[in-house]
Amino acid sequence: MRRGRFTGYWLMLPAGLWLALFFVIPFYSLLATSLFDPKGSVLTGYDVDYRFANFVDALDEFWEPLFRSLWYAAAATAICLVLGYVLAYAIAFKAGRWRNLLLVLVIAPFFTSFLVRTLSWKLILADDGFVVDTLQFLHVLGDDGRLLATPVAVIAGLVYNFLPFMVLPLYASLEKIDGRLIEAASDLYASPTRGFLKVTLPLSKPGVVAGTLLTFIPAAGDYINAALLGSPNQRMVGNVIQNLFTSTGDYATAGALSVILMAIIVAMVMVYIRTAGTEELV
Amino acid sequence: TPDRKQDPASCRTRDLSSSDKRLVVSNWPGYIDEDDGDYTSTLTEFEKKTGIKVSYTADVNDNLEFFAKVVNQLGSCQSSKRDMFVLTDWMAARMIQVGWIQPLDKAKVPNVHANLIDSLQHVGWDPDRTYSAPWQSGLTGIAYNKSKVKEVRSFEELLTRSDLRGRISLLTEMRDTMGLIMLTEGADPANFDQDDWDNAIDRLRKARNDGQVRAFTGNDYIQDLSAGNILACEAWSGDVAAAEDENLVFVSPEEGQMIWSDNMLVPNLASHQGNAEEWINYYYEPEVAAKLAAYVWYICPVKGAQEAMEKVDPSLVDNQLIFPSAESLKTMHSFMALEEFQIRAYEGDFADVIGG
Amino acid sequence: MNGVQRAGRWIGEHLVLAAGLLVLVYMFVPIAVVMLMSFNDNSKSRNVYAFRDFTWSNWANPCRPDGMCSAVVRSIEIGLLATLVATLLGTLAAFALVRHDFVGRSVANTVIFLPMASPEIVMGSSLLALFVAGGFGGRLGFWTIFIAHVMFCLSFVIVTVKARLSGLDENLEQAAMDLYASEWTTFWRVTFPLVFPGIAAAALLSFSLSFDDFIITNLNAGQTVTFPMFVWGVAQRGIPMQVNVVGTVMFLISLFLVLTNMLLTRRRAAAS
Amino acid sequence: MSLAADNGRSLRLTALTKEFATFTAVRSLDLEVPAGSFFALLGPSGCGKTTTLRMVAGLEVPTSGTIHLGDDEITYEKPYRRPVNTVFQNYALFPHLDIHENVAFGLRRRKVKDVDQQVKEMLALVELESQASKKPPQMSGGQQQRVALARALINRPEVLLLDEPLGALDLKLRRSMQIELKRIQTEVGLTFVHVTHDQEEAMTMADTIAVMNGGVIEQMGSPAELYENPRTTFVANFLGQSNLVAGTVASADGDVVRVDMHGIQVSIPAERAHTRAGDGWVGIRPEKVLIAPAGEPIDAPGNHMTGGIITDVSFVGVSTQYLVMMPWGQELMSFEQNTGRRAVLEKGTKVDVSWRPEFAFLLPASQDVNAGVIEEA
Amino acid sequence: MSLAADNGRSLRLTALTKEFATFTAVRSLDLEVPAGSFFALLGPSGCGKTTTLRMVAGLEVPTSGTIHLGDDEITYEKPYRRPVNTVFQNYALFPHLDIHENVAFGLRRRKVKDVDQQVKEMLALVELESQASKKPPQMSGGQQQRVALARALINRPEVLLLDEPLGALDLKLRRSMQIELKRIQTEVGLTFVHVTHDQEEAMTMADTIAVMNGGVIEQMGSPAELYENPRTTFVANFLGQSNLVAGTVASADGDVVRVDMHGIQVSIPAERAHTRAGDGWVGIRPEKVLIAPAGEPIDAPGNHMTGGIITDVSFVGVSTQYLVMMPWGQELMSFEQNTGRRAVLEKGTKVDVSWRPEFAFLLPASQDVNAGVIEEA
Ligand SMILES: Nc1ncnc2c1ncn2[C@@H]1O[C@H](COP(=O)(O)OP(=O)(O)OP(=O)(O)O)[C@@H](O)[C@H]1O
Ligand SMILES: Nc1ncnc2c1ncn2[C@@H]1O[C@H](COP(=O)(O)OP(=O)(O)OP(=O)(O)O)[C@@H](O)[C@H]1O
Ligand SMILES: NCCCCNCCCN
Ligand SMILES: [Mg+2]
Ligand SMILES: [Mg+2]
Repeated sequence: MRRGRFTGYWLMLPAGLWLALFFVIPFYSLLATSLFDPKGSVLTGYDVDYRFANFVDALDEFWEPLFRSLWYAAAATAICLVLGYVLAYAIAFKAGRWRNLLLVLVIAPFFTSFLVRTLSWKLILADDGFVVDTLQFLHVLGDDGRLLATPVAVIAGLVYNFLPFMVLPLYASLEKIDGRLIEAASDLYASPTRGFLKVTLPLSKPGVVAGTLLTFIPAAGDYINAALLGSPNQRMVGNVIQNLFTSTGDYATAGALSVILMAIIVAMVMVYIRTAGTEELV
Repeated sequence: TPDRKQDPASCRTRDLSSSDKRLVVSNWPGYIDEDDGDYTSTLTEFEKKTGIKVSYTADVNDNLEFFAKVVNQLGSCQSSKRDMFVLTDWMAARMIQVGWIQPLDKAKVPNVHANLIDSLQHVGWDPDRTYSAPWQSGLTGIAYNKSKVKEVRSFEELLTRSDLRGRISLLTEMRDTMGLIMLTEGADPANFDQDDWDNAIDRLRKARNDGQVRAFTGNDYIQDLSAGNILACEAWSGDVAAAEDENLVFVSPEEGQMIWSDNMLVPNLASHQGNAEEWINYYYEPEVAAKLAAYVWYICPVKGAQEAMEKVDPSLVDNQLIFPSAESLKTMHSFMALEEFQIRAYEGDFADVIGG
Repeated sequence: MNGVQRAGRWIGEHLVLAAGLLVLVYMFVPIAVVMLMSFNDNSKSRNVYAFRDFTWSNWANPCRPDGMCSAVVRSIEIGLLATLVATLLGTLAAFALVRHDFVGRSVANTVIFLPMASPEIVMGSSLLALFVAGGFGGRLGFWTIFIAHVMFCLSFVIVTVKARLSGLDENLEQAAMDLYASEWTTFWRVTFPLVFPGIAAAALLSFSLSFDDFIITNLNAGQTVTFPMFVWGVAQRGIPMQVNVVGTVMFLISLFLVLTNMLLTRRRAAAS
Repeated sequence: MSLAADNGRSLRLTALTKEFATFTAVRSLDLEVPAGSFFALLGPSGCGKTTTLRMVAGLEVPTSGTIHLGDDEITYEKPYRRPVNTVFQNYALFPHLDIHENVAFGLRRRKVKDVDQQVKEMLALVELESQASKKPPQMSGGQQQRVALARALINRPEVLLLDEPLGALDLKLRRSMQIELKRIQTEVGLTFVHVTHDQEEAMTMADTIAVMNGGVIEQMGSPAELYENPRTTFVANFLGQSNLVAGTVASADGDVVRVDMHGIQVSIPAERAHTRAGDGWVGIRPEKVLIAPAGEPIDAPGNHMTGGIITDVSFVGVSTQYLVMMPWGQELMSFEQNTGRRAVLEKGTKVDVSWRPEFAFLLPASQDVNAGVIEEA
Repeated sequence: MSLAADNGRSLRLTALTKEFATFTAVRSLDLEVPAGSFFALLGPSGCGKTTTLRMVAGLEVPTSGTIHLGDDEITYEKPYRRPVNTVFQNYALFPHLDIHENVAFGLRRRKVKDVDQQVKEMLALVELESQASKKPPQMSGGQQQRVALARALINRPEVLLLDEPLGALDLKLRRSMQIELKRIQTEVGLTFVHVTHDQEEAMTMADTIAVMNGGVIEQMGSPAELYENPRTTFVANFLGQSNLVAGTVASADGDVVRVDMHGIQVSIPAERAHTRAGDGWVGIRPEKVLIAPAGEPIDAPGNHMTGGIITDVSFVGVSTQYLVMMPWGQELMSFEQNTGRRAVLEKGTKVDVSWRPEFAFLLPASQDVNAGVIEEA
């Protein structure tokens, strides 16, 4: 900690101002939007009407995609956790001098646009594509079975797209674990499995918490995967909000739905962090 | 939020056409011919003839989506960065009504008034074609992939056949989709009441919930159809032919089909209105119109084009998709004109089904 | 130890690594497809979901699709500018948070975490709501995208630089002061070079996030088209294969930059 | 409280070898550690101590050779199946578990009953009953060290391995922990194998010391044996300090080897003469080298030498260390207790030097006179 | 090579105090360090050594008091404007600069010419010429330590501060670095202020030692002075070890104080008696306590006591440390050089004990007999 009583404020000021102006205030703006009179339209304009019923209406009408978003996101997060853990663990403990290279490979896909990659999944999972044919041949899928336009494809897309956000924090916390602790566990009669469960896993908890949050939250708000890989029956809340804002122009409901989504997520995150017992995030 | 109505008389800019030979056009995909080997497109010929450099983008996929793209600009008298876009009747009507569209200079588009087919000359929302000129008309029906599925004859089949389950798509254009469903349900899209509507929307919801519908699309259905992800779908008449895939077939459903026109519009603050008018006038020359129609396979709104087609491609002179006969016109339905409040209610119902 | 035991041990030791690599392979399948499709000749068909014929022409004429290259350029411009600003502001803030104790520090820490904890659709739409309410609805475009990108990159920059900075031994700065370096010189000669890898990582992350963003951008872009928006647009009318060329090139460039950097540092370390 | 298994078994390493990719860390090592002994493994950094311990613990697989506990071979046994526990150099306490759970860890893994009671008793042994619910990072170095010990001891291993458990402590604390450790070993009666590179620590604590160098054992024996009769220059220099003076064997009969050392005849008892012909190093420990101002009598009848000059004086309270330049140009170290009988001598004083021949030892000249003297490169 | 400024100035701390939020780390400290001396600041962990040094370096602002260099006050001078340099405890070498640039850092900041030549010379002084292009993390601890020293020395500071520069090294290496450091100080002739909590280090290296405890200086003087005549129990126990035996002053005249100690009369020279009436602690260093099997003569005329029994024997090669239980129930420490004149005595042997009265010292009974004896809580 330094002397210079005001330096801290000066340094914080530009970023703080930026976030206040373009993150905090917009959020208020959104709150206001969510209380618009829904009788307005994009053409005629909207009035702030403090219409709290918007929330009820939005929930009533869109509880299904909302719920679906949460469950897809949860499923995707769980799968990401398993896959991400394996990868992060392998990089942290087994990759030796290839560690840095593998880490680079984890973020490299970011540079091939998110959309391009998701479209490429559409090609891979196509009804007449190789993957579906193989699965049909193996009788994992029925003869008219398919992957696209099913929850499987949407969740797979979410898993794929948010995996790096799981791997990186997991890696960061695994890498900090002192290898001798694991040896100490095996010295104290813990089989590799027990050692993992009793030492490695608990010690990587900060990474698990940060990773699950960084995966779950964006996944719950995503709509690209549902739009490209799903069908109308897999619509997520993001699709609804996006549609309401753009096509339908129903700002009031869109705002209300956004606020609801945000509230649910904040609540879940708080409960989660409390139970996971990690205060210091990321 | 502010009111989005504008006055086209005040919300306009100086026309740069004479000094700045450029033109920015937004249109639907697959709606124009393209250079290919020896073939020179109408657009290239236009450029050659006039010296105007056309920047043509096929970024209209869906009327509402396009509306959303420009609402913030046009609604606050800002430039949409385009000199012309092509929208379907009802959307054109709406934009003209809120004052976002510039009137065309009659003197500069003589061909429109001379050659526009009679049936389109006096539409309710633009009685004198002051603001708009049809680009093409078209039909909404069914397309299917004949190599993968047996013939689909009716919309009913599309909505119910189990071998099509999860392999069909419908259009996000409310008037097309709801129109065809109403026909299936025995209602008249040109004149329906709330019950008819409710019936139809239930029908749609059911199809969706049953998993019959794989997607609601704009013009993008054609890729999925070609790729085999979709076996049959609601489709616009010209697209199938333009796709150049012999397995794809367009059918007029037994219940009837929807007819519509897409209209060229010059938005407020367009800086090349003169060039846009030159473009409109050019495409109303029968030879040009015939050449275009031969390529896109949509209904040609230009008188004399049928005759001109003799020279372009004689086999198409009697093509019902391009030059429908009087009796086939009778099987075609258009969608009732809606008041703004109806639009919002119906679009809202429809959006809830397709988007939620 | 006999052969079987040896083999068993070997497999046991490499099983996790193999599984990890498999996950990595999963991450690269779509990229392989992108690369493959960049050589696809689909001029004969509307089907953009199948490999037809091999061609170099997509690579020979990468800018053929109207507006694609200008969208790529736009994305790079926004990416660079947003990265520059976000990295600058974020680094300052990270210094404030690690090195200075001030009232409101914990509030600041929370506010910084929030953008990472907000769904993009919410951030994008609230920003749009603000712009529209503020009368900027008609002026959406380059600058509104830039503002949004700086906003969501900031948090990631701050977190990344903070991590590096808190690992920095404060003794080093004191040593520099002890050796006649003023505060300013200390910063430029000692603190900055040592924190630089963190700043570089943050900048790289910023750029990738900005370049890749669609949801927030799409809502706030007005008539400006970035590369992801271009892709979204063309996805609806048949993707031109050149999009895959861009995807491949961006991927290879990033890989090349990072790898050469890695090799250089390794070689430099080995040389001395 | 005696934890020793009744059937205390000795630990036996036979031809144990560990080769890493580019480096042989342990080279055909043979070692027998008797049950119940406090055994110290002493050697410079990098000599292979940790590697040896890790092989015994099962954390490293030997390249060849065997490890036996009594009659059972455990060479390839999994670490978690060996009755062997380790106290790691930096303790390796589990930071997420409190002290109680750290100590209970091994018992819980083996599904032992009555864990809590045993943990309490063990914490009492290391005098940490009151700290049971603290987390390791909240404890001082010395406390952590005791937790690590308790965590290993509670499993009643047949062999307890300690890898420089005191290395990280400061000097004073280190001495007090040495006493503690010795007390506990005496109390529980287990076999301790204790790795250190602090020779004083090894000497005060161990029953047996093995001095290791470059992957092999140089010499093994009781502390006094090793100190008084080192067999190699390395041991002579590494375990304490030695004056090594060049000489030539003049004659060797049954009991005594006579050496000519710069013109002076010195006689070395046969059991301390590790060469019997040719050149050699005459070794003598600094505390055996007595000095007095020239001409004054010295209470060490034997090899009396004149002509020394004090070149360095270093006062450390209990004692003073002198360097004396001998006529043949070599500096000898002399250690002198500050009994106060005589004032500390000053630099430049002319002195006579003497030592009793029975304390000298003789090493072959072929050995490096500087082996085991630590110098930084 | 002499770096000392011709006008070597002494460092003077006057009533220096540092209060942290909740804690007074340094309490009205007065200290004068003569120019050119090797000054050691010795004290237990947390006593305020580092804080004092940091105030001198300008890295911490004193709460009150002043710091002078000769006649100039530098109390509030910026660190980079003081002719004072520091060798940090963990060296604080710049990891991104090579050795050459690390050493050149201070000169470059002051825009000195001819930097490269000076750096070369300095690296030669610390024997690291060949390592100039390495980065710090590639060097061993001992080498890093020398770089840190070179980096500070090259600036020819008037005062060089060393904060436990050897704390992280292992024992053997530490001894060799001590010699190195002393050599360099002698060679360059600068004022060194050296912080340590290793008393042996302080004694062998310093001209003057200040023993610090709880933020104040307990005693200051030459190593021999402090060792032989400690003024407090803390110094007696912290600097080496002491036997402190309870006694009562029987009489005190000019030269000598007579004390009754468990029925035995001991006479203590007046200059070593720090109380002249009432109860007190009679202190005697273990190397002054001579023992012999009961009845045998002891070469220490003076306080001869009988009836001791050896309770612990600890052999460390050069010497043996005995604990002798005295008839009054106290264990005395006795240190004996292993001259070999007599075999090491065994535990249980009955012994007589003696010391010369002139070596004893007397401390007030009010002082804590255990102050400075490190025990882990
Ligand atoms: N995994 C490994 N790969 C290659 N070499 C290794 C490995 N582990 C240890 N070594 C080498 O083997 C030698 C012996 O190492 P070891 O750790 O046993 O030494 P040590 O005697 O314990 O030293 P210290 O006193 O420093 O702890 C060293 O030279 C070390 O560099
Ligand atoms: N910034 C600070 N704030 C509060 N207390 C402090 C601060 N710095 C040091 N102290 C306290 O002041 C006391 C003296 O600390 P100092 O570091 O000077 O001790 P030291 O003698 O150098 O100890 P050591 O031998 O462990 O290095 C300690 O009790 C320490 O906890
Ligand atoms: N490929 C061109 C398709 C044009 C479709 N226009 C939309 C009509 C909506 N009823
Ligand atoms: Mg070791
Ligand atoms: Mg300190």
